[in-house]
Amino acid sequence: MTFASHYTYWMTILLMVGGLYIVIARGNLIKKLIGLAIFQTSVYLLYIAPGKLIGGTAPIVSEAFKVYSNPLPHVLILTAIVVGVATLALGLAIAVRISEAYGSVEEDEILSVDRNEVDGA
Amino acid sequence: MLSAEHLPALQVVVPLAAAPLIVLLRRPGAAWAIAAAAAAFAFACAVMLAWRVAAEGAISYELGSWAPPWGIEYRVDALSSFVLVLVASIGAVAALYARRSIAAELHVDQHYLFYTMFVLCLAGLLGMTITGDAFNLFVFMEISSLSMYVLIALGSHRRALLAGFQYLILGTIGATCFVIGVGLLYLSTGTLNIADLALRVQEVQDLRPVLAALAFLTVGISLKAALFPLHLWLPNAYTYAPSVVSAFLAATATKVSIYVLVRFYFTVFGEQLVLEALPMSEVLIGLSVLAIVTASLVAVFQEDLKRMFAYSSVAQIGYITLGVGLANTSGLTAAMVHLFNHGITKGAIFLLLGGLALRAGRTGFDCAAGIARSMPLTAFGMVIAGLSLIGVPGTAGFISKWYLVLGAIEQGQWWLAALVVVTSLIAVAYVWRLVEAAYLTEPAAATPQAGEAPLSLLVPAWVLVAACVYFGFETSFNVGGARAAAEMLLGGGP
Amino acid sequence: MRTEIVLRVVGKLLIPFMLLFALYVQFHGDFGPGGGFQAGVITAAAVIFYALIFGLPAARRVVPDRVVETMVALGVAIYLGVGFAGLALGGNFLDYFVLDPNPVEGQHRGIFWIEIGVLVTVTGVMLKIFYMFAGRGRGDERDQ
Amino acid sequence: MMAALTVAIVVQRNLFSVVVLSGVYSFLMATVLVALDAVDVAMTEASVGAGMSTVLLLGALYLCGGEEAKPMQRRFLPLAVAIVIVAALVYGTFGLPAFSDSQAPFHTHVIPRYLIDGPKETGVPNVVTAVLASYRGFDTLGEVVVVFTAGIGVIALLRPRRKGGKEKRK
Repeated sequence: MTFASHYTYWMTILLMVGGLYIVIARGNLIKKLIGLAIFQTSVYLLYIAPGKLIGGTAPIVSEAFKVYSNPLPHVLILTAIVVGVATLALGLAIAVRISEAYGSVEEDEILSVDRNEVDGA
Repeated sequence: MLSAEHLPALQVVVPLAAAPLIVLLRRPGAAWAIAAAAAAFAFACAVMLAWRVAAEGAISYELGSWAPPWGIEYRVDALSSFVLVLVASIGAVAALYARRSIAAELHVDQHYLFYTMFVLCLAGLLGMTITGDAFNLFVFMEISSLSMYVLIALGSHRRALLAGFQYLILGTIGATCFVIGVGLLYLSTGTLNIADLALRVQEVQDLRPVLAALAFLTVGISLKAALFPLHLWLPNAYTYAPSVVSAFLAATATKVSIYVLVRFYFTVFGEQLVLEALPMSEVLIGLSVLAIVTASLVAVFQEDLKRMFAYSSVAQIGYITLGVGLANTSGLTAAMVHLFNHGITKGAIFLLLGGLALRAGRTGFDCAAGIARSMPLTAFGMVIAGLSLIGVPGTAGFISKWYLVLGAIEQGQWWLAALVVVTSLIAVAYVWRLVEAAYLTEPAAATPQAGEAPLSLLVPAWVLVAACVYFGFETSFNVGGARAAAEMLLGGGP
Repeated sequence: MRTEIVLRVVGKLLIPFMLLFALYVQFHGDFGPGGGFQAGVITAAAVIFYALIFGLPAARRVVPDRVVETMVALGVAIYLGVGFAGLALGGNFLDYFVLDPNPVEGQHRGIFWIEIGVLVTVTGVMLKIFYMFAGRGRGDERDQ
Repeated sequence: MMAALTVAIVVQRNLFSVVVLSGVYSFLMATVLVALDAVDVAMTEASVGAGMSTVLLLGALYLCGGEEAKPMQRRFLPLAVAIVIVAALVYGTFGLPAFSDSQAPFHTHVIPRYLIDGPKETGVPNVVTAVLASYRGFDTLGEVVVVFTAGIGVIALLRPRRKGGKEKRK
């Protein structure tokens, strides 16, 4: 095991954690969604990077090539990308509604608005 | 042309096909009719499948006629057919109930959108249960979750939006963790088919990626299942969602996630790997105990009925995972039985609360004051379901607690058995608060004196209440099914 | 609305090419990278581009909301239809082999139709989401 | 490069620049994917991640306002979670096959049939398309339904509802 052989995994992990950190640590709803998107994107690398074979080509079969990269992860990740953008769209839609209802997309402010409401009632 | 051999596909595809149909027609009345028909069909399908599985053993269905592991396989065995029946029956009841409830809670323009989401959610949950492919499971998990986020956010209070958003964030993290877990498994075995995975995981030389996968799958699914301490999204979601959605989610969504957890633990990894390589049993039992105690205590101090029963759900999920953690036949049977019984009990409670919400506008404890007089059937139904929640003999809840205690004693864990009994007393405390409010409190003068909930709400709710009592006496279906499932899981291999 | 002549001319010139490219991606997916999903996004992008240059109402006239919503559902229906066709012809669900006497030809046909389904739904959804977000902003402006 | 961008996104507080940065991030990701031979995925990521998501995010920013407030004080918890996850993942990766190891299980199981028989059985030389549309066609159906769900969900959430009916919808 060398550093190079697992380099891709570790880069993936770095991205993953960066994304997750944004989601948990940030209070802005939209920024949370961006973090979430990065978190999901990093998973793409986890699947696809190991499927690459040095000297291989894209999995489009023809006479000229013998070695191909693994196509199955590509298929799975296509699905995952779609899921990611679907989630993003829905999340943004809810965020827009929240900003209309509360006048803010900061988690702290929204919670304090709610708390005041309870106290006032 | 649609012969019985295609039932596994139709089980999921018919509700799925209902969704675009509803959007194309766009008429509120037609939307309800299609959704209800699809749900009823799914229920019939699930019952027939369960019957066939009991008679002939597991059924495998190859989608697109590609043999697994190349294509996607649907696999119905004792466990999944059992969960299918639960999900489909709650779906059918909720669909009946939705008509009146949604008419009151949502704008008429949104009705067809609501029913679209509802059938999608149903199809997603059924697909999660029936599939024999790990990645396909993820896809259907996303279908059900995305529709769930919307269903929750459609609640009338603006906090429903926040609840939906919270759930979206946590749910997506959970799903992504699940994908990471599946990815690690794929990298170390080269397959995605669950049955094939189960075989190949045993041959993997280096266990480290498998264990990491186990950890990620556990975290991911626990987030979805609202396993303590990852339950933070649940109380808000249940409280602010439209009533019928609360009932449907409480009765099915978390249950299906637990099913997935059990499936991965016992079918894919096998109990030796899960229980010996990592202290999963201890972790699960410890977390379950914490969940039961804290969530029950928190439930006692809630001011809103929906919220109270939401926390009670977290506690009840603790009972289920406790059974899973025990990992012997009685424990697993208890987990499966409780999965079923708690599904119908909570379903009944939330449906009845929906009636209250319709009449009183809210579900605070103050609204419940004196409802025994104005809404006798609702109040009585809630008491029976509450008794089942506690586990009083003669109700469904008793059966599951009974097996749980048996399972704990078999493991020699007397203190766990005692704990199950003691924590039931906490449940007595919160159910008693409801009884006190409903029967012993004079209705506040300010509360509008509304009559009984309409029949279209009461009938579906009482079907479930009746089921709570019925399954307290007649246990051959649920205990029998659960035992078959538990034996299959522990028998090793699918 | 926007009156920049350059934008309008360039836009008018570009949009047909974008649509053509989308078609290429759609039908060349068998041999090169591409397929229904990517083509759907490109098609939607062409309309969004149109909306950015000529304004949202203009785009809504060209591709009305109702059409978009129908497209959203229609694509899924086409896909499911292929699945049911497999059932009706005696195969399993989504079985393409039975779609034609020659199994390979049947596969081809199945893949072709489901890619169309994907294209229609993806285009519809992307457009719909864009309309929804963009339309929302306008409504608010008018209120203020 | 991508790592640097992620850090920038974490630090940057102006949401507009964050959105632009995440668009750049997506393009970089697409480039990396091309290098890894995943051309189909790269194309999707470029059009969806860099194109569509950015448009959506900008639209949402326009509606919600663009400046992020101060970060919250509780920094310990997220860091702890992050560290635990790094530990679990690094532990897991030690057992994974090395980069470009053609004997790894996921190159020897299942895949050969796709590559060898796929073109013959389906008549489609692009194996990704063949697997996507045929072998795992049901996944793709699920994918389309996910998109459909998102579309209908956005309609359900954002459709303007005016009680007075002044706002006429087209």
